Amino acid sequence: MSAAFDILLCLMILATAGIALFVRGAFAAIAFFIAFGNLLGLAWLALGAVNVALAEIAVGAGVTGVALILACSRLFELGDNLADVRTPLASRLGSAALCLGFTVMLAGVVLTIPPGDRLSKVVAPLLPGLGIENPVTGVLLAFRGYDTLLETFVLLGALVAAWSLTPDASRRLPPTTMVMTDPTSRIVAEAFTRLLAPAALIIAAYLVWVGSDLPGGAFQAGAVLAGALVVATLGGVVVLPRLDSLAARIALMVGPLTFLAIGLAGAALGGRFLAYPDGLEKTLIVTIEYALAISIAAGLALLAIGPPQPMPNNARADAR
Amino acid sequence: MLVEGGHVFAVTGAVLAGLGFYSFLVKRHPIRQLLAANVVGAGVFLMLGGLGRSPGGADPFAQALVITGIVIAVALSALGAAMVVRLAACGDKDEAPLGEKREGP
Amino acid sequence: MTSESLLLPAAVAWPMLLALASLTPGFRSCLRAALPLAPLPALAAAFLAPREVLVNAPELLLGGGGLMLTDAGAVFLGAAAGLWFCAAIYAVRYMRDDAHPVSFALFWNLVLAGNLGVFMAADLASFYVFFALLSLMAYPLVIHDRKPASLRAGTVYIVLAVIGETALLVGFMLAAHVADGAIMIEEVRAALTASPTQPATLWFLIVGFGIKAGLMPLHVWLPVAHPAAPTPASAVLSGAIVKAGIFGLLMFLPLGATFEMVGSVLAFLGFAGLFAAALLGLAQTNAKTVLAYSTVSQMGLIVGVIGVAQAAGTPAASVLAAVALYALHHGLAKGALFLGVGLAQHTTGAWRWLVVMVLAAVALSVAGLPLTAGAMVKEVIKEPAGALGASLIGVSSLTSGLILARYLFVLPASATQTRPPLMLLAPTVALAVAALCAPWMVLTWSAATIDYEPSDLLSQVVDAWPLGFALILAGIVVLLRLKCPTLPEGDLLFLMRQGLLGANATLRRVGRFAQAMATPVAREQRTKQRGAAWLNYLDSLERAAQGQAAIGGLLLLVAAALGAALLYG
Amino acid sequence: MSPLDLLVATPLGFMLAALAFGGQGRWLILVASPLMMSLAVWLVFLPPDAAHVVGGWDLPLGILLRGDGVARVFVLGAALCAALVGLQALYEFSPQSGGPSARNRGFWPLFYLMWAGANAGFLTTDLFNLYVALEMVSLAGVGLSALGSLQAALRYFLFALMGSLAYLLGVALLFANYGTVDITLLARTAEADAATLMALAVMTGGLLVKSALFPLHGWLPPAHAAAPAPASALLSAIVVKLGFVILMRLWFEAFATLAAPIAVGLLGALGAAAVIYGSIQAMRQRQLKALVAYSTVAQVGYLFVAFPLVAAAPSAAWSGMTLHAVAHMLAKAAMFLAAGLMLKAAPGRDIADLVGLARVMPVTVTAFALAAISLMGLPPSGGFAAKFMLLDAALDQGAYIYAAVLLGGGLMAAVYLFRPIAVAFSGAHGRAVALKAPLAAVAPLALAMCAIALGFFGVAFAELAAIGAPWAQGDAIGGVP
Repeated sequence: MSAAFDILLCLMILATAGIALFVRGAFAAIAFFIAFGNLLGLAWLALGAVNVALAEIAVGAGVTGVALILACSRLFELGDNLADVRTPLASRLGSAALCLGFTVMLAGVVLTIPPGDRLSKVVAPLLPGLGIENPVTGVLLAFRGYDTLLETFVLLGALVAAWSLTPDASRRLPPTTMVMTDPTSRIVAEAFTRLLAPAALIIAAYLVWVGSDLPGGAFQAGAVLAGALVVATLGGVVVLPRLDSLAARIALMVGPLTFLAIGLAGAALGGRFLAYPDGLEKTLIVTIEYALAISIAAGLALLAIGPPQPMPNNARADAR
Repeated sequence: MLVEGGHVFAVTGAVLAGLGFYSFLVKRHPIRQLLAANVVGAGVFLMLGGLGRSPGGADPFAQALVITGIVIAVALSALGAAMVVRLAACGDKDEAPLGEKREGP
Repeated sequence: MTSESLLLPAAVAWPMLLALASLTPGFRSCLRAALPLAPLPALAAAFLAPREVLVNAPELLLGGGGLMLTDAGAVFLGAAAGLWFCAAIYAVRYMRDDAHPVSFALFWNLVLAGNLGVFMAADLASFYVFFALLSLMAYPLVIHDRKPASLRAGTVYIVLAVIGETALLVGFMLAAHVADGAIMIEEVRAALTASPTQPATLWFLIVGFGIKAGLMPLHVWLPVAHPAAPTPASAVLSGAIVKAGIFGLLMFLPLGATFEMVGSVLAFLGFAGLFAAALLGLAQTNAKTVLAYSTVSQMGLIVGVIGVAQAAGTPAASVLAAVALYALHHGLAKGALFLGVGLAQHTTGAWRWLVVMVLAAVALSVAGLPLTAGAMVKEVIKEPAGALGASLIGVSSLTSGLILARYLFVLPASATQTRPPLMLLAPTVALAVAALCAPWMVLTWSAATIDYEPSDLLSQVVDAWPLGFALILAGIVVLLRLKCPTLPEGDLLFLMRQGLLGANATLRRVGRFAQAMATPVAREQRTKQRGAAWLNYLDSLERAAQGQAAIGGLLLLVAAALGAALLYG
Repeated sequence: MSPLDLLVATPLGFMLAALAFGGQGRWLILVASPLMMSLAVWLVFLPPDAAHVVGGWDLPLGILLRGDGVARVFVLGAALCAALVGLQALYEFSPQSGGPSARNRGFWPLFYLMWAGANAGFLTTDLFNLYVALEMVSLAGVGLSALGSLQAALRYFLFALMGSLAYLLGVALLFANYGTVDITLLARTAEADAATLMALAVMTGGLLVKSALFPLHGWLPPAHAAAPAPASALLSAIVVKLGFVILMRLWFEAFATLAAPIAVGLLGALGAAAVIYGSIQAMRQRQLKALVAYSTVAQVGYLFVAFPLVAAAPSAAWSGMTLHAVAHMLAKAAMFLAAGLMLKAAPGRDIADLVGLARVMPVTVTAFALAAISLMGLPPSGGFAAKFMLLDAALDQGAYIYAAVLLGGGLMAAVYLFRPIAVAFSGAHGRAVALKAPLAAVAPLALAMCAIALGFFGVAFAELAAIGAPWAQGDAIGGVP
């Protein structure tokens, strides 16, 4: 039964992926990509990885989807209709042969590896020492805390890189000038946001809190908050701050800074870099998670919305 | 035997990676290529998850790697999208192109 | 380690220090004044430093090597240091109005350090490093005045220098290989002597050193580069730097073992250069170019002797001492003659006659006038040169005499100044005196290795008939006001350029003819396309590598190839 | 506290500080440069077996940081480059420079991010941690090259993305197969099964993109040619080297027993092709920065020519290979900085526009020429010492083809690098205008001098690079599957 479900799910995943990759229209492609992300989330649930499922749906499908949709609509506005240049048949055939060979080899190799849980036996005995029960949180914030620390800086760096593309003229603008113009949908979005925002805040706080014991955690919470922020911005309820405003800077930096400071404090107190002092593990981990959730929310929202766009000429005239 | 473990998902991941690669090769628009890269990434993650599956649940270590990977992927995708939009908006012209004469301080 | 042996590192470190100092702004005012100080430690080392004592710093370069002064090295070192010293004093005055004093001082000192280091290096790595320092840092000196002609000369120079460096590197690596990884020069030479199956190594070494020593036909850079440099730099280029090539040959060729092929080719090239260069030089109008050809000719003599010795398996000791003595005389004399060119520019009237007399005395010595140092060194070097070599050397007095007469004849004149500046006169005369005296002093010191028995005066005078003949010829030319034919500088180079231009024109003519025969337009386009076809191919290759398909496709292909290799390897 | 942690944590702290201070953040480099240099020197003088796991979590769960010889020399080289390039950038990205302020501010956080990422990558033995470090460096690289040309940056981005994914695929296969991604553990357990071989192949493919080996170099020339000088310097010096270091760790440590001679030979052949192809393209370039960029393609080739030599007899070739990488780091950074200054003074971007530049900016042209000496492999320079060691190894093994490539590459480098120098020295009446920033030439000159000085310390360098080298543990590398 469950096997049949798995196979069906996988077929659906492949189908949505195929459509997302090869459908002609760009918007349709992204819509199917989001559907593909949600199905992947289901797959992760089927694999028993609730943490990843949450992250995949919120971050992988949600935030990436929003970023791509916004990018597409901006490209349309700029006159780029995302038309697909047909590659020559020979090149397509060659690519197909190459990729088919690659897929067959990869699938064959994958089948030689017996599936199995390799490290939970190593992880489990260490968790009581940390005072938390969710092994994934333990890996993310303790055993592989170094990876996670560096990864938060990747997020921050991506944001800086994206924003340094902005021309100076539009730097004074808030991150997006794109607000829904259709009055009806705008009212809907506004009303939706007013309901959603508090709920999202609560859900996020809860996700972080339970993250230490149950599935959840900083990334998932950050993604939920980011989603709320994006919707609110598109609805015109919230105006995201400029990157060089104090609020934005604090929100973006509090997570990495807290993480780095606690890591260095561990080293300064005689332990190792990123080692938590005895007894304080859970407190410190939860502190880091809340700080990270704020920064991730701000970072993902700003990334998804994209840097401020130079206004087209007619829009600039309207603004006057 | 094939079905008991996570092989179904792992093989699906492998096929996704292949599909994504093919799409990356034949699609010329950078947004579509970004999409393709995301599918390849998702395929790799699914492979990792599928091969980390056991009757008792999924390998927490693999889960953590995947979460880290997803966040990096979204950061890169958003940066890529921003670059494509900016390129379409302004062409390849920076405000102070290289080679332009500037007076030093 | 005694304090005297510290003179060796000091001899190279001190000029490098001065070079560094020339970069500091506060030092600019006394840049030129400090030039003569640079070779002083080396001069002291040539006289005082203990021989055959290794001074090393194991941390530097490849480790295990160091500096060591041999007897022959000391002669070369002393000659070079003396020449550099005089040329530096000369440069203080001569370069007074120079536009780039910093660059002159910097590269002067660096080349000096390299030149001195070559004569003291005990291992391959330091020898190579000093040699390269010498070769490469001389480039800025060649192009110092930045005139188009100098830049062209510099390009020829640097191209040949880099080719020479590469050949030398290969030669050294192969030699070290033959010597089982030993890098001390003595061990390497011993290994080369013992293994007669390594002529390839020798050829690389000969090309590398031959370029520096102006061995025909690798000499093309010399007649263009030496005249291009400022006069004091020309003096050291021709007097001291060229000797580095000779010294290299002496150090690395397995003298004492019999390599007939290598030796004969060297001897042939050397003696051919001895005459050919002198004759080519006769057709020059620039005094410095004439001197440069004379240098090629004289170096040909030395290489010829080395070649004969190599072919005959003459023991190294006798060759070393004789060649060192000859090189000492030639270096000092050629330095004096080069400095004389600049001096003559500043002199008229009676002073000019005096200067010309001094230079003529030096020139006669180089040509081998009996009783002079020049005749003595020729006599000494005839010993290892064999019978044929000895007679060739004897006859070469004719060409040497002619080319130096040509030099005196084309010396530039000055219209303004009558009295030469002391700072120019003194070093020239000092070098001239040193050229005439120093070989005798060295002869008395090294009596153990050189047995020089002066023959009686009459036979000496009789033996000097070619020189007399040369003087008579020169006299006839002057009296009848005959004109020498003129040739462009850099003989072979010029021929090569002309040849290429000619070939190009001919090809074009042939092409045009072919076009005329065929249907005009289509053919023309096709030839054009075909001519640039491989360039177009490179362009499309690069476009493909940068293209979208390359991003994933090439990656997969490379990975697949690697995978296959891993699987079946 | 250990430099193994601080070398990563400190630049990350500076990144945050640069963001916090905004426009004034650029002055932080004056503190960061000496601080990072002293940390790098501290690392060099650590005891030979310096290593620890982050946070005290043991393998296979945790991440092992290790200061072996390779890490030491590369961290030190990167610190020298980044410190001096940073000082140059202080001038290049000042508000007075006239660039857009977003660009001027964006540079600094990305600069520190790249520095941290590079150090993290050099020091870690964890393949997934290396993935994160690789992404830090690539992301910063894309961001920096976007400061010059978006088109080129986008192409670089797509290349880097594919390279990362290929690498990640390999990491996933390895983890699934062995339950660990630590190099030291893999070295003990690796077997020649299909999964491992495929992982090694795709990871190598991905990393070859990152290290710009022909024919996967397509992203490099446009990105380098268009980026501002300090960014090009960092791309050539640091970004390319990180990929290479990971490849070294994979082929000579983790999977040393699987590295079949024919596979290593394939890498060597690609390297030889890169030397020839890059040199020919460099000769054909009309623009100065494009020439320097193609020279990087050629120089990267040398690193891979050394692969088969190391695999056959590591001890000599190993030091030659690492020394070449570090010497290229310093010399190429110097050359890009010098070229940037020269182009600012010259009327155009072509080599022909450099006429008379030596008169106007002698120090800068000298720095360019010194860097060229090291790149050509002429003595006395780091490039020469490296070539000497590699050539020695090649002749020792009878690999005459590689020896010929090494020598021929040097000659070709002399040809293409001599061209701009000759033009700069020629002509009295160029249209170049002197920059009003005399101190700007200090950084390229210092870097070039370091590249030259490296040649004098070949032995000391070889000893440093051999600390904890995999072949020093008594096992021969390669050959035996």
